Amino acid sequence: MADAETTAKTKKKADRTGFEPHIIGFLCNWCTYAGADLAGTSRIGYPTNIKAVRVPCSGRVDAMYVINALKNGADGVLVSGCHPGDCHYNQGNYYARRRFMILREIFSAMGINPERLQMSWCSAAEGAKWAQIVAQVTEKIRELGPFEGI
Amino acid sequence: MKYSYYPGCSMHSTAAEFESSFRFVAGVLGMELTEVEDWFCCGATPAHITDPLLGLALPTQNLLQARPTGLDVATTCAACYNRLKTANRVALEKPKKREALAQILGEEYKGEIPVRHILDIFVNDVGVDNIQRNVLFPLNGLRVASYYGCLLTRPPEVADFDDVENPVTMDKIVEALGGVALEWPFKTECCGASFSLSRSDIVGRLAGEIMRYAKQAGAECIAVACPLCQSNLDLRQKEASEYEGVEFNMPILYITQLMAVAYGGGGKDVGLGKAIVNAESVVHRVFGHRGSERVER
Amino acid sequence: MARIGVFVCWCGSNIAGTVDVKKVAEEVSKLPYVVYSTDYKYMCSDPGQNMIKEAIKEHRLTGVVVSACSPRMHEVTFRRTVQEEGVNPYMMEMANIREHCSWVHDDMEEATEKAIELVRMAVAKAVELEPMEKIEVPVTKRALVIGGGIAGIQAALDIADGGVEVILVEKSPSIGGKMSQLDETFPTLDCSQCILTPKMVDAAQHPNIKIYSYAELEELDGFIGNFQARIRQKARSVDMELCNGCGDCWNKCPQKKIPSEFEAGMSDRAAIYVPFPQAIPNTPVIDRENCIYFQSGKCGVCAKICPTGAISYDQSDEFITEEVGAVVVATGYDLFNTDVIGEYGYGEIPDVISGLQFERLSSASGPTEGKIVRPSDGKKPEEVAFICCVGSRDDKYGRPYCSRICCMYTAKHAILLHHKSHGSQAYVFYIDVRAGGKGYEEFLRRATEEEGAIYMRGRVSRLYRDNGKVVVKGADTLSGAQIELHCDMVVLANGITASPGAEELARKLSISYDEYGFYSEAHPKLRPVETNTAGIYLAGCCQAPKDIPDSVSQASAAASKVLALFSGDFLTREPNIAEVNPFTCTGCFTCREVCPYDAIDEEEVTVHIDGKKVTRTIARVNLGKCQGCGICCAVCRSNAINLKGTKDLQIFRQIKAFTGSEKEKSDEPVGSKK
Amino acid sequence: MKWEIKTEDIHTSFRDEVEELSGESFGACYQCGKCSAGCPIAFAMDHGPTKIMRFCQLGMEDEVINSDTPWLCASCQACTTRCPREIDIAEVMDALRIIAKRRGIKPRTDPDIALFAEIFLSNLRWFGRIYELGLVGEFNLLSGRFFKDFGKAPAMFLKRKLALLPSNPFKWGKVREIFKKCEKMKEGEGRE
Ligand SMILES: Cc1cc2nc3c(=O)[nH]c(=O)nc-3n(C[C@H](O)[C@H](O)[C@H](O)COP(=O)(O)OP(=O)(O)OC[C@H]3O[C@@H](n4cnc5c(N)ncnc54)[C@H](O)[C@@H]3O)c2cc1C
Ligand SMILES: Cc1cc2nc3c(=O)[nH]c(=O)nc-3n(C[C@H](O)[C@H](O)[C@H](O)COP(=O)(O)OP(=O)(O)OC[C@H]3O[C@@H](n4cnc5c(N)ncnc54)[C@H](O)[C@@H]3O)c2cc1C
Ligand code: SF4
Ligand code: SF4
Ligand code: SF4
Ligand code: SF4
Ligand code: SF4
Ligand code: SF4
Ligand code: SF4
Ligand code: SF4
Repeated sequence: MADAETTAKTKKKADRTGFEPHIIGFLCNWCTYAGADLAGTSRIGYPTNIKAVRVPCSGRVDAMYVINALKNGADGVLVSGCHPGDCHYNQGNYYARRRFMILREIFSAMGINPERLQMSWCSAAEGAKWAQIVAQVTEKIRELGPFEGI
Repeated sequence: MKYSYYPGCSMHSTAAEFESSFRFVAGVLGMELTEVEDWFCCGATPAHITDPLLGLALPTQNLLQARPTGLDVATTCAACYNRLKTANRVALEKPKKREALAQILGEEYKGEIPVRHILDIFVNDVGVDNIQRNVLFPLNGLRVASYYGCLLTRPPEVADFDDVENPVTMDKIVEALGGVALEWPFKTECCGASFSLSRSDIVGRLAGEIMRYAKQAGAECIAVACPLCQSNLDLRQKEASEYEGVEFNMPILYITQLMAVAYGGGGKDVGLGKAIVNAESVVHRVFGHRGSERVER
Repeated sequence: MARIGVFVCWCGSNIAGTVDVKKVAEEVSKLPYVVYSTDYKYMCSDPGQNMIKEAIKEHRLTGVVVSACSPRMHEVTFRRTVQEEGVNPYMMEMANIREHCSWVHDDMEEATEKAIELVRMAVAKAVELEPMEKIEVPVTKRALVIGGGIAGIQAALDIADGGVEVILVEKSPSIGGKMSQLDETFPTLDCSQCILTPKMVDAAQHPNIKIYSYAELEELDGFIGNFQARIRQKARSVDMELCNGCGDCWNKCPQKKIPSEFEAGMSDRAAIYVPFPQAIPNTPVIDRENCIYFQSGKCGVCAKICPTGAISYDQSDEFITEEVGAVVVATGYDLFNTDVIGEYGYGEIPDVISGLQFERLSSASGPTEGKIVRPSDGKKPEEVAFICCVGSRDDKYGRPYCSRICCMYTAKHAILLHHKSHGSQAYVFYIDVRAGGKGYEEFLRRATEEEGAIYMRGRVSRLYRDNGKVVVKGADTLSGAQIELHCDMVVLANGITASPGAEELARKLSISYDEYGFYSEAHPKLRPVETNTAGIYLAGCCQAPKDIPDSVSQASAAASKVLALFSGDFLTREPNIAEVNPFTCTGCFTCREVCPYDAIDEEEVTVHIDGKKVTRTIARVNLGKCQGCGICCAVCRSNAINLKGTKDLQIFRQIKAFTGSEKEKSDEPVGSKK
Repeated sequence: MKWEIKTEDIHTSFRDEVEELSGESFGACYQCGKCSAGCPIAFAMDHGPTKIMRFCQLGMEDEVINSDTPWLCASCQACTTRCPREIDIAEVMDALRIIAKRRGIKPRTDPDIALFAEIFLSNLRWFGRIYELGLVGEFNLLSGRFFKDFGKAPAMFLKRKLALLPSNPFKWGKVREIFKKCEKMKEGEGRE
C-alpha cells in the first residue's frame, strides 16, 4: 500500500517526462470491480494508467479482447477476477486462468513479451490490494516500454 | 515358473533351514530359481537408519545385478523384501533420488524389476490348488498361528500383496496343507527383531505378547516367513517366557518347513533340528510314528 | 443514428474537486454521436434526474451516459430515470469517474484526462447498446421434495403450509430418515421418535402433500418454474388401497432372517415388511431379492394369509410425471463404512459396534428394548470405549473433513450409557471435541462433569480380542501416555458420507457436488440453500454433514426460497443472458461444456443451404437457467454466442475508444447500423 | 523434560532440516496420537512418537536430539501405516537418527543400538554379506556385554546355524565403492 501511494505521489505527471503506458483492465463485476470501488471509497491512491472495462466474470474475457487491445494501441492488459474458488459463477476464473496461460504462451511464440498480459486475483474487500496491483502492473509495463506492435 | 532368487544373508547362515526347505518346496512346485549373481547384503535396517542413500544404493545395486535375467526377483526375508521394494518405489516415484543413485552406481535403475515375496508367489503364481495337490502327508489339523511380522505388509503402498492389518496368504497355505489356520490378533505386531541383540528386554516383552496370543488361540506352533522373525522368536523365547511368567515352548517354523514336511521332504531338506525350541515334537504330534521316521530319513 | 447525451456529475466536490468536470463535458461533446453534454452538481438528486429527462425530450436522445459514481451505486437509479422518459432502461451506461478516478487520483490534470477517457469508452459502448426487456417466465406453483428425512419432511410441511402443493419422493418404504432410528437427541435428550413421529403424521395427512414412498426420481426436465419430474414408483407388491396394515403377512412370512436396515443389522426382518412400527405409510413392501416366491416361485404365504387380498405379486414399476416449479433436494447421508479400517476389526469383533447400532441398542423401541448389552453374549458392558473421528478427518480413507455430529452424539452416547447401564464406565477417545452449537459445550460438560465419562485425547490405533474383551490400544496425548484398555464393548463414531447414489441424482438434476459427493451450494456464505441450477434448493445432510437443528433450519430456509419464488405468477429476471446466433452456431457444444449452470440446450433448426433443406442441431440458451456469466462466449470459436449487455462489439468499441483510435467527430462514424 | 517453552527454544530451522531430510511435513500432523497408540516400543521410549512429532513441529531440537525414541524405533512402520495424515513417521525417525549423528550425539540411554548398526555396516563393508558370528562376537566385545549371547552360541553352532566363516561374494569391490561414494555425497552435503 505504501508502495502504491508513493508511486502515485512521486510519479506526478509534472515530474515525469518519460513514457506513460496505456493499460486496459478487464475487471470482473463481483470482485475486482468492487475492490476497485472500495479503493475509491477508502481514498487509496494509485496511478492513472489503467482504465477499467467491467465484465460479468473474468471468464468472459475473450482472447480476442486482449489481442484487440494490443492491436489498438494498448501497451498492456490486465485481467482481474475473484480469487480461485471464490468465483461468483463457480469456475469462471479457472477458465480465465487457463486462457491466460495459453495466451501468454502464444504471445511468446509471436514474439510479444508475455508480461504485457497480467492477471491478478482481487476480491471486493481488497481495495488496498487493488491499488497495489495497479501500481505494480503499471510499473511492469512501464519497464517494458511502449508496445510497438509486431 | 522361473525366478531370480535373492536369498539375503541369513539364508546362508542362521536361516539355513529356510533356504533348504524353500529350495525343496520350490522343486516340488516346479519353480526354477537362479540366484542373483554376486548378490550382497541389502543393508537391512542399519543401512537406511544411518544413511538413507546407502540404504537405497545397496538394494538397488542388487536389483541391477538381477536385471540381465529379466525375471521377477523372489525373496524370502521380509526385511530384504521391504528394502528391495522400497528401492523400486523410490526408483519409480522419486526422480531426484533416482538420479543420485545413478551417480553412485554408474547405472540408472528405473524400478522395472518386480520384487516378490515367496508367499505372494506361492499363493498367486503357484496357486492354492497346486499347493494342495502336492501334499503327501496332510498336516492332520495342526493348529498353526501364522505370523507375518511387521515388514511384510507395511507400509501397504510398498508391500501390497495382502491385507495390511489382517493378512491371510500364509493362512491359505496352512489350510491347503491340511492344517488349521488360527484367527489371532498379533499376526503383524512387531517382534522387535532389530533389538534381538541389543535390547533383549524389549524383545522379551514383544515376543512374549505374541507368544501369549498364539497360545491363547490354541497354537501348536507359529509359522513364519522371515529369518529375522524366526531367529528372534526362537532365540528369545526364554526372555519371552520370563516376561510372561509361563514356559511357552512354542516351536517357530518356517512356512516352507511345514510345506516340506507335507510334501515328504527329508530331514535335511526340512531342517527341523535346527530350531532351538524343539520343533520335531510338532511333527511327531501330527504324524505319530510315521512322522518321526520321515524326519529321521 | 444513435443520439447520445452525456451527463457529468460533480458529486459536490467529490468529483469536481479533482476532475475538471466542465472540461470533460466539453471534450466529450466532440465525440461521434454525442448530441448533448452537460454537467451538474448532483446528478442523482431530483433536479439532476429531471435534467436528464428534459434533455431526452429536447434532444431526442436514444442513449444516455451518466458520468458519475460507480454503477454499483446508481445504475438502477438512472435506468429508472431514462425509462420514465420512455427510453429503454438498458440504453443507459455509466462512466465511473468517482470511485475509479477522482477519489484515487489527486493530480487534477491527470484525473481529468482519465475521466475523459472513461467517458469516451462509455459513449462508445452506449452507441452499441440495444434495448432489452426483462425476462418473464411463468411458474408452476408446485414443489418437489426429494428425500423424506427430517429435512425433507420439514421443507414439505413449510411449503405446504404456505398453500403450495408438494410432491414428496422417498426412496425407502417409509419416510423418517435417519432420525427415526435415533434414541434420544442431543443437546436436550428429547426422544427422537416422540418429536419426529407427529411430523411424519402431519406430512401424511396434510392436504397439500402427496407422498410417493418407495419411489425415486427418474428424470428431471425443464428449468426454474417449469420442471417436469418423472418419478419411478417401485413395485411394492402390495396394493396401498387395499392393505390395512394388519401385519399378518410379515408375521407369517417364512423368510425372516434378513438383517433389518432400520435396526442397523441388530435384528432381523421378514421379506415382506414395514421398516418400523410407526412407518408412514404403514403399508408393507416385498423385498423381492429375498422373497422365496420371487426367487423360486414357491411360497405365496402372504397372499394366502392377507385378509384384504392386498398382495399383488405382478405389480410392476410405474412412472408418473409431475409438473413442478421448484425442487428441494433432501437426500441426507450415509454412514462411513468402517469395514475398511482393518485395525478396528469392525465386522470381525462382535462387540465393536457402530454409533447407529448404539442408538438402536439404547432405544426403547430397539432390539433390546433399550437395555444396553453387548452383542456377543448379551451381558451388561462395564467398560465401554467410544472412538471418535472414525473415517473422518482421515486422509488415509480419503475423508479429510470433519463429520460435525459425531463428537456430540458420542457425548450423548456416554451420557446414555451412564443413564441406562448403571455402573458402566465410558471412555471417550477423541482428537478435538467439536461442540460449537447452542447448548453443546454445556452438554459436553454434562458428560464429563456430571456423568463422569473419561475423555482421552488420542486416536486409537488398534482393537483386538483378548479373552472375551476388546483390547483398545490408544494414547492420551495430554499426558503423553500409551493406553491399553480392556473393554467390554467399543462404539465407533462413524463419520458421515454422501448418501448412496448422490452423484447419480446430481447428474439427473444437473447440480454440482464436491469431491465427496455432497451437493454444492451456490455460494458458501451467501447462498447456502441454493444450487447453481436455478429453482433447485438444498436441505439437510445432502449438502454437508449437520445435526438436526441445522437440517431443519436449512429445510425451512429452502421452503421460504420456494415460497418466495412462487409469490408471483411470473419470474422476472435481468435480461443480460447469453444468446445464440443460429446462423453461425456450428453445434460444437463447447459452450455447454463450460457453462456452470447447464444452461445450454439443444435445438433443431432447419436452414436452406444451396437450396437444400438441412436440419441441424445447434445450441440454445435456456432463459430459465442462464446466469449471464459469459464464459460460453469466450470459448465459442465461431463467435456464435454472445452475452447481451456485454457483447463482443460493445467491448471492442470500448477498447478502441480507450486507445484513442476513435476520438474525434471527424472520424468515420462507427456503428454503421445506426 | 522441560516444562517451559520460550522463544529461544523454538528453532524453525531445525524443523526445516528434518523436513528436508525426511521429505515429510510437520504441519500435517494434528497430534492425534495414533502413532504412539500403536507403537510397539512406546513403552520403552522416553517420549512416544506423537510427542517427537510435536517437538519437531516446534523445532525443539534439544528435546528431539537427546531423546532415545529415534534409536529405539524398530522401523516396524505401524505408525506410518496408520497415520491419518499419511505422514511417514518411521522415515522421520530415520532422519532424526541421522541428524543426531551429524551433531555427534550418541543415544543417551542405549549406545549399543547405534553400535550395533555401526558394526553391522562395517561387517557389510568388509565382507559384502553379513557374517553373523563375527557380528555377535564383535558386538559383545565392543558393547562390553561379554558372554551375553554366548550362552546361545554353542547351541547355534551345534545346530549349524551360525556360519563360521564369512562367505565372500565376488563383487565385494562394488560394495566398498558404494560405501565410499555415499560418504562422499554426504560430505558434499555437509559442506553446503
Ligand atoms: C448415530 C447418530 C446419532 C445422531 N444423533 C443426533 C442427535 O442426537 N441430535 C441431532 O441433532 N442429530 C443427530 N444425528 C444427526 C441426524 O441424524 C441428522 O442430522 C439428520 O438425520 C439429517 O436429516 P436429513 O433429512 O438431512 O437426512 P436423512 O435422515 O438421511 O434423510 C434422508 C432421506 O432421503 C432418502 N433418500 C436418499 N436418497 C434418496 C433418493 N435418491 N431419492 C429419494 N429419497 C432418497 C433417504 O431414504 C432418507 O429417508 C445423529 C446421527 C447419527 C449417525
Ligand atoms: C472477528 C470476527 C471474525 C469473523 N469472521 C468470520 C468469517 O470469516 N466468516 C464467517 O462466516 N463469519 C465470521 N464472523 C461471524 C460473522 O460476523 C457473523 O456470523 C455475522 O456477522 C452475523 O450476522 P448477523 O446479521 O446475525 O449479526 P450482526 O452482524 O451483529 O448484525 C446485527 C445488526 O442488528 C443491529 N441491531 C442490534 N440490535 C438492534 C436493535 N435493537 N434494533 C435495531 N437494530 C439492532 C446491529 O446494529 C447490527 O447492524 C466473524 C466474527 C468476528 C467477531
Ligand atoms: S450520482 Fe453518484 S456521483 Fe453523482 S451525486 Fe449522486 S452519488 Fe454522487
Ligand atoms: S396382511 Fe394384507 S392387509 Fe395385512 S398388512 Fe399384510 S398386505 Fe396389508
Ligand atoms: S411370498 Fe415372499 S414375502 Fe410372501 S410370505 Fe413368502 S417369502 Fe414372505
Ligand atoms: S464431529 Fe468430532 S468426532 Fe466427528 S469428525 Fe468432527 S471432530 Fe471427529
Ligand atoms: S454457440 Fe458456439 S460453442 Fe456453442 S454450440 Fe454453437 S458454435 Fe459451439
Ligand atoms: S452466459 Fe454463463 S450461464 Fe449463460 S449460457 Fe453462457 S455460460 Fe451458461
Ligand atoms: S499418527 Fe500422524 S497425525 Fe497422528 S500424531 Fe502421529 S504423526 Fe501426527
Ligand atoms: S516405526 Fe518406530 S515409531 Fe513407528 S510404530 Fe514402529 S517402532 Fe514405533
